[in-house]
Amino acid sequence: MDLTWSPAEEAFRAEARGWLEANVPRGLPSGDTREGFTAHLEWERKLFADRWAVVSWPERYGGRDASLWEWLIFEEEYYRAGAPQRVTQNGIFLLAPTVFEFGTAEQQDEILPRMAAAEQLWGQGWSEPGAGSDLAAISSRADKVDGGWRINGQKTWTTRGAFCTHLFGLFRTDPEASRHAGLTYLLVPLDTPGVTVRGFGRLDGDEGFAEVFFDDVVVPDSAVLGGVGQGWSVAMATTGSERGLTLRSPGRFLAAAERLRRLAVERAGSLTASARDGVVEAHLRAEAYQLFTLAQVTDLVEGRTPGAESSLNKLYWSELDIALHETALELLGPEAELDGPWSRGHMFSLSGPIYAGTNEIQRSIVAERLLGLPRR
Amino acid sequence: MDLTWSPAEEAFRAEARGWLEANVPRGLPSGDTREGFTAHLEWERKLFADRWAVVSWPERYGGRDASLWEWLIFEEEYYRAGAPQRVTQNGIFLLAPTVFEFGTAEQQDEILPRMAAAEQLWGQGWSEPGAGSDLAAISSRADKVDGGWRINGQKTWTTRGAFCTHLFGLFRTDPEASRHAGLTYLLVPLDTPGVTVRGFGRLDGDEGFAEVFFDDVVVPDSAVLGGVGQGWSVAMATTGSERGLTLRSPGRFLAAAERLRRLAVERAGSLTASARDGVVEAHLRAEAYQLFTLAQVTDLVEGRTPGAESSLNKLYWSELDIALHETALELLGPEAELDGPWSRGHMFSLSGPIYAGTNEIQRSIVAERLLGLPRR
Amino acid sequence: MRFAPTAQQVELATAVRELLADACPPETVRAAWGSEGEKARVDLWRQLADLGLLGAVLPEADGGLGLTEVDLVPLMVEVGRAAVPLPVAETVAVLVPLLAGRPGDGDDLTGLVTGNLVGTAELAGSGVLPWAGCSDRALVRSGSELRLVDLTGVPLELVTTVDGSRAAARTPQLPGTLLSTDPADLERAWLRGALATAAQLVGLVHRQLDLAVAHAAARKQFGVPIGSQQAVKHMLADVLLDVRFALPVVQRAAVSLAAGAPEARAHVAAAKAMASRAADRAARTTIQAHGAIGYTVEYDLHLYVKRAWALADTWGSETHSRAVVADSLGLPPAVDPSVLPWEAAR
Amino acid sequence: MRFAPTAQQVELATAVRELLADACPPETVRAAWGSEGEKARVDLWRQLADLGLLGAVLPEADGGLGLTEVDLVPLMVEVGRAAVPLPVAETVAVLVPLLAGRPGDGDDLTGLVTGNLVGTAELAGSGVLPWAGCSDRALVRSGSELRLVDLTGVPLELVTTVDGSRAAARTPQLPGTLLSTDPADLERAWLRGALATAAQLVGLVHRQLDLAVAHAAARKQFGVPIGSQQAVKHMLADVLLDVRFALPVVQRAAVSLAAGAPEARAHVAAAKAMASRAADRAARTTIQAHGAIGYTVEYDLHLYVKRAWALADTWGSETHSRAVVADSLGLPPAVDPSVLPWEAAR
Repeated sequence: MDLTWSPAEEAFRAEARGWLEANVPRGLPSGDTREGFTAHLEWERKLFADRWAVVSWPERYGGRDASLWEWLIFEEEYYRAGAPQRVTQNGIFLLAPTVFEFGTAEQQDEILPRMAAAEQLWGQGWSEPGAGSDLAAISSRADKVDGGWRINGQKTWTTRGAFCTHLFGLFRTDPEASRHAGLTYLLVPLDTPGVTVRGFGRLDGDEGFAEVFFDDVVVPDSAVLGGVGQGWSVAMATTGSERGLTLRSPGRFLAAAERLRRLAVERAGSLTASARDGVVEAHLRAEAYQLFTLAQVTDLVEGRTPGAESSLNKLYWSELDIALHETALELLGPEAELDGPWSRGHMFSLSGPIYAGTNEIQRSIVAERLLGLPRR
Repeated sequence: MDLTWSPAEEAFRAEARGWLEANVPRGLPSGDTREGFTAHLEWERKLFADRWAVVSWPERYGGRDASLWEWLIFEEEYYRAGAPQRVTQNGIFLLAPTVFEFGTAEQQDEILPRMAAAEQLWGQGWSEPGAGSDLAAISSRADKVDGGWRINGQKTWTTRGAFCTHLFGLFRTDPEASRHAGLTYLLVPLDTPGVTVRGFGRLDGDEGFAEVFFDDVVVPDSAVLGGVGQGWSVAMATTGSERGLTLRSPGRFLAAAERLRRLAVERAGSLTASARDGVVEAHLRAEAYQLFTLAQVTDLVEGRTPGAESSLNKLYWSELDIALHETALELLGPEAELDGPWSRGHMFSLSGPIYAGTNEIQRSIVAERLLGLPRR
Repeated sequence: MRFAPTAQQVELATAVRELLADACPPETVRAAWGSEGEKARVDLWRQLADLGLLGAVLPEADGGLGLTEVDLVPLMVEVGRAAVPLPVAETVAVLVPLLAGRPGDGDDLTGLVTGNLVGTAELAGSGVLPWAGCSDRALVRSGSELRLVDLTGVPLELVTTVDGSRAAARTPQLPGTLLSTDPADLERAWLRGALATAAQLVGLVHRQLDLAVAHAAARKQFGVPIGSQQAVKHMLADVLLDVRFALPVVQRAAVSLAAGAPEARAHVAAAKAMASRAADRAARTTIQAHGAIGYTVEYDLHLYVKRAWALADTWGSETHSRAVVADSLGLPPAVDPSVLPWEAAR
Repeated sequence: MRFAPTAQQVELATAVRELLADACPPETVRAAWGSEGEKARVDLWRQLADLGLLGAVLPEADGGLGLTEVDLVPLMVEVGRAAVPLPVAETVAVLVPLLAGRPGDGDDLTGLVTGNLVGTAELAGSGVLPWAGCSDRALVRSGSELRLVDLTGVPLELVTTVDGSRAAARTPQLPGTLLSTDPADLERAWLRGALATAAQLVGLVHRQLDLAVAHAAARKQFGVPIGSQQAVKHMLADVLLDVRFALPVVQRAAVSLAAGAPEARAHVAAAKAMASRAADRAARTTIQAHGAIGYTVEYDLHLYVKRAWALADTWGSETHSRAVVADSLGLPPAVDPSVLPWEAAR
C-alpha cells in the first residue's frame, strides 16, 4: 500500500499543471454546437501542439509515452484546471485503443496522428433505432463488393456526429449469422458519397447527437478494423474502454466535487442540512472512485485485468455524477431552472446511466459475472 | 371531498377512546413467547367481553356491526392508546373474512364466535419450505378418505403457530392438477393426532414462528372451506385482506409516527438534521397512508373494489414502517443496539417487505395490473 | 366522510382534459419554446377563458363557476398533465381570488377572467419571474407587501431557462400598485399558488408515466419489450406509488385551505413536498426508462420533465416545504452532530 | 504508487481467514449468545494469541509481528467476516498499541498479547460497554482522559443487546487507572478503533453477501432460482458496489493513520461512514433477498446482520462520521431553511 508519487511523477504533474494554468481557455461555448465545436478544435490543436493531447500515446503519434499513472495525473490536473470537455474523446478514448490493438500498421499510421491532431474527428456508429443497449440487434448492413463494402442502413445517437469527419461502427456483413456473429467493424469517412448526417438535440437542446444515414455508401477493404466478421469482439474491447477508467477519469469527479464544495461555501446562507450532506456525499464518492481507480490501475500495471469490474466503475461514476448535480441544483434553489453550467451538467449527468449499456444491464453483469448469480 | 366525521362516528370514537384509556394494559410481554401469549389472551378476552374484539362483525358473533369507517376509527384509537398487537389477528383479519365469504352456516356459527372470544386461536398454514411467495408450489397433500381427508406434509413460518389451537391452510387434493388448480382450503385443529408443531425464533429471537408437520392427519369433510379444489381462489380472497387495508390500518402508523415525534422531542440534544428529516418523513408518509386509505374506503363503500391497488398499500406501509424505525434507531444512537421496543420494532418492520408476497412481487403486480406493462 | 371527488368535479376535469388534449398537444408546448408559439398561446388562453376556467373561482353571480380550491385540484392536475405553457395556476388560483375580493381592481380582474390579460405571480423573491414574456400583469412581493405590476411597456430582461416555454425574466424591483399589506392575504396567495403547483406536478408525473409505459411496452431490446424486464417494471411501479400517495395529500390540503383551517399551511406544505419529490423521481426514472430516446429534445418526454423540474423547485422546494411541516410538528431545531465524541459540534 | 495489499499481507489475511473458518464457524458465534459459549470463546482467544494476532502490532523484537494499521486492515476484514464474538479490534488495534508505548503497564500488555487477558474499549461515552461480559480489562474515557479498568470483581449490569454475543454491560462510572491525559493519545485510540471497526464491517458485508448469493442461486420460486430475477440480482449488485468502493477508502485511512498524517481524522471518518452505510444497506438487502428464511434465528444470516448493526453505530455512526468529513471540508454550518419565504427560519 503505497499512496505516494515518485519524484518523476510529481515533476510530470508540475509540468502539466504549469502548462494548463497558462493555456486553459476560459468561457468556451458548448462543444456540442457548431460554433462551440470550432472553438474547441482550436483548444484541441493547442493541446496537440504542446504534446498534451494524447499523453499516453507513443511519441511518434504525438504522445509522451506516459504511464497509466501519469495519465491519471494528467487527467486530474486537466479537470482541476477547469479545462473543457474533450470534443475528440470518442476518437482518442474509444476508437484509438481499438486501433492500437487491432489496427494494421497502415491504419495506425494513417489514423492515429491525424486523430491526435484533431484533423480527423471521429464519431461512434454503434446504436441504431432498433439497437440501443442491445447492440447485437444491429441491422445496418455492409455487402461485399469488389475491393470493398457497400453500406446501407442507419446509425443514431452519434455524439457530435454533425461535426465529425469520420465514423467508426459495427455493420452486419453476414446477414445469415445471428446476433453477435457476422458483424464487422468499419471505418467510414463521412464525406463518402451516400452518407447523410442530421444533427439533433440532446436533453440540453444542443445538437450533441446525430443520425447517420447510409445509402449505398462504398468503402474500401482497408476500412475493416480487426477482420471481417470479428466486429463483436473488436467492439467489445472498445466497450471495455468506454465503461472502464479511460472515459471517466477520477479527476473529473474530484474537480466537480470541489466546485460543488466552493458553491456551498459561496452560498453559505442557503446551505441547508440536506444540501450540506450532499456536498459531503459527493466528496466521499469522488474520493472513493479515485481510490478504487488507483487500485484498479495497480492491478492493470501488474497484469491483472479488470474484466466485468468495469461495470462497477460505470455504475459508480454515473450515479455519483447525478447525485452531485442534484445537490448543486438544491443549493441553487429557484435559480436551478436557469440555463447554466450546473443545470447543463445535471442534464448531461442523466445520460450516464443510459449510454454504454444502461445501468440496469451493468447491474445484471455485476450480478452474473462478479457474484455468480444465474442467468435467466 | 368531505373529511369530517358524523356525530355518530364521533360518538363511537369517544366511546372507544374512553374504554381503551380505562382498559389498555401496560407493559405486556411480547405476544410471541408462551408466557406473553397467555398474558395477551387475557387482553383479547377482555376486548371480547366488552365487544371491542371484532367491532365490524355482526352482533351475534360478538361484534358491533360497525361500518368500515367506524372500524378505521377504532383502529386509530386502538393504536393511539398504545394497545398491544392483536395475537388473534391472523384469525380475525385473515381467516374470518374468508369464512364470512365462503363458509357454510355451520362453519360460521362454529368458528366465528369462538375466534372472537379467543377460544379458537388460528394460525396460517400457507408457506412451505419450498413454497414461500410462490404459493402455487404447495406440495403438502390431502388425500380423500372415507368421510374426510388424510393430510401429509409440512407447513412453515406459521406466525405464533406454537401457541395456536387451529390452523387454516392450503393443501394439494389433486396431485395431477398443476400449480393453482387442485388445491383445497382446509381447517385443521392442531390437537388432531398426527400433527406436530415446533416453534422457532424470528429475527428478534422470540418464538414467533412454527413449523407444522402432518403425518397421516385425518380431518372430516366439514374441514373444507369453500369447496374441494377451490383453494386457490378462496385463498386469494384472504390474500387480498392480508395485503389490503385490514391488516395494516393507518392508525398503527399514525401512532408510531407520533411516538417517533415524541422521541425526537425528548432527545432534542441529539436530534441531527437527518434524524429530524426522518421524523418529518415518517409523519408525511403515515398521513399519506391514512389519506390513501380514506380514499380507498370511500371506493369500497361506494362499491368500487381496490383489486391490485392493495399492492400499493402493502408497498407503502411496509417501507414506511422500516424508514420510521430506522429513524428511531438513528435517534437512539449507540443505544440502538439495546433490546427495546424500537430495536424490536425495527426487526419486525423488516418482515413487512417479505411476507404476504414479497415487495418485489408486489411491484411486478403494480407494473402489470395497474400500469399494464407486459408480463415476461 | 367521503374522500373522493364529486361527480361534478370529475366531469369538469374530464372536460378540461379533453379540451387540452386537443388544444394543448405536445406540439403546442414545444412551439411555446420559440417566439413562433405566441399565437398558439394566445389561442389557448382564449379557449381556457371560453371554458370558464380562468374565472372559475368567482361566484356564479359574477359570471364564475363558484369553484373552491377543492374543485381546482383536479383541474390543475389536467393543466399539469398537458404542461400548459401559460400561468394558468397563477391567474386562476392566485390572482383572480385575490383581486375578486378588491372592488377597486375590476378592470384587471375582468381582463384576466375574459382572457384579455394573462397574469403571473412570483412570491418567493427568487429574482426570476416565470411567464413574464407572455404575461400582462404580475403579482410580486416586496417584503410582506403584495404588489400588482402592469408589465405593459416594462423592459424585461428575458433569461434562458431549462424549460424553454417558461418565458422567464429577471426582475429587479418592478414598479407596482400596492394590493395588500395584510400578511394573511400574502399567506393565502402563497398557499394557493403552492397548492395549484403541487396539483400540476401530479398531472405532470402521470403524463411522464404514460409516456414511459407506452415506450416500455413497445420498445424491444434483447428480443423482449423492455417493459417486461423487472428492473423497468419496478422503477415505473415506484413512480406510480409516489404519485398515488401524493394525490390524496394534495386533495386534503385543498380541503383545509378551502375551509380556512389553521392546518392549511402545514397541509399545503406536505402536499408540495410530496408532489415535488414524486416529480423529481419521476423525471429521473422516466428518462432512464426511455433510454437514449428520452435523452433528446426530439421526443416529447423532455417537455414534461423540464416543466416538472421547474415547478418542483418553485412555490416552495421539497426542502423548504418539509421545514414547514417540521415546524408544525413542534420539532426542536436540529443540532450539529458532535465531530468526535469529546469535542463539541462547531 | 501501488494501491494493493502486499503478498505478505494477503498471505497473513489468508491464514487468519482459514483459521477462523475452522475456529469460528457460525456455531461458535451462535454459542456466544448463551453462557454455554464461554469455553469456545476462551479457546478461540487462545488460538488468536497463538497465531500472534493479539500482539501483532508489537515490534518483532518484543515478540510481535511489527504490523502497522495498514497490515491490520485485511486481518480485521477477516475478523468481521467471521463475526468473531470477542473484542479483537479493541485489544489488537486499540489497547495493545496504547499500552505498548507505556513501560509501566507491562503485565496487562503481556496478558493481552498472550491471550490470558481480554481487553475491550468504549470511548464514545455511550454508557454501554460491549464485550464487558467476556473481558478482563476495559479502556474507557472520562472527559478527555483515558483510563484502564480492571473488570475483575467489578459487578456488571449486563444488558440484552440485539446482537446477543456482545455481552454488553451498563457502565456507570467505572473505577480505573489513569493512562493518559494527552488528547493526541485519545484521538489515536479512537481512530484506531474506528478504523478496525470499519474494516470488520467490510468483512461482515462480504459474509452476508456470500450467504445471500448462495441462497439466491439455490432457492427456486416460480420455477426459477430467485437469483435469476433482475430484482434480486440488482439489489445484490448494489451491495457489492457499496462494499467494493468502501474498501479502498478504509485502506487509505489506514495508510494515513500509519503515516501519522493530519488527514487521518477525516480519512478514518470517511472510511467509517462508507463502511457503516454499506453494512446497513447490506443487512436490509440480504434479509430481503433471503425472504422468510433470513428472518429467523435458525438460519445463520442474522448473526452477521446483527453484528453489522452494532458495529455500524459504534465508533462513530455514519451521521457522526460524515460530520467529521464536513468539518474537514471547511463547510459552513447548515442553516435552517426558511419556513415561508418572508419568514425567517426559527
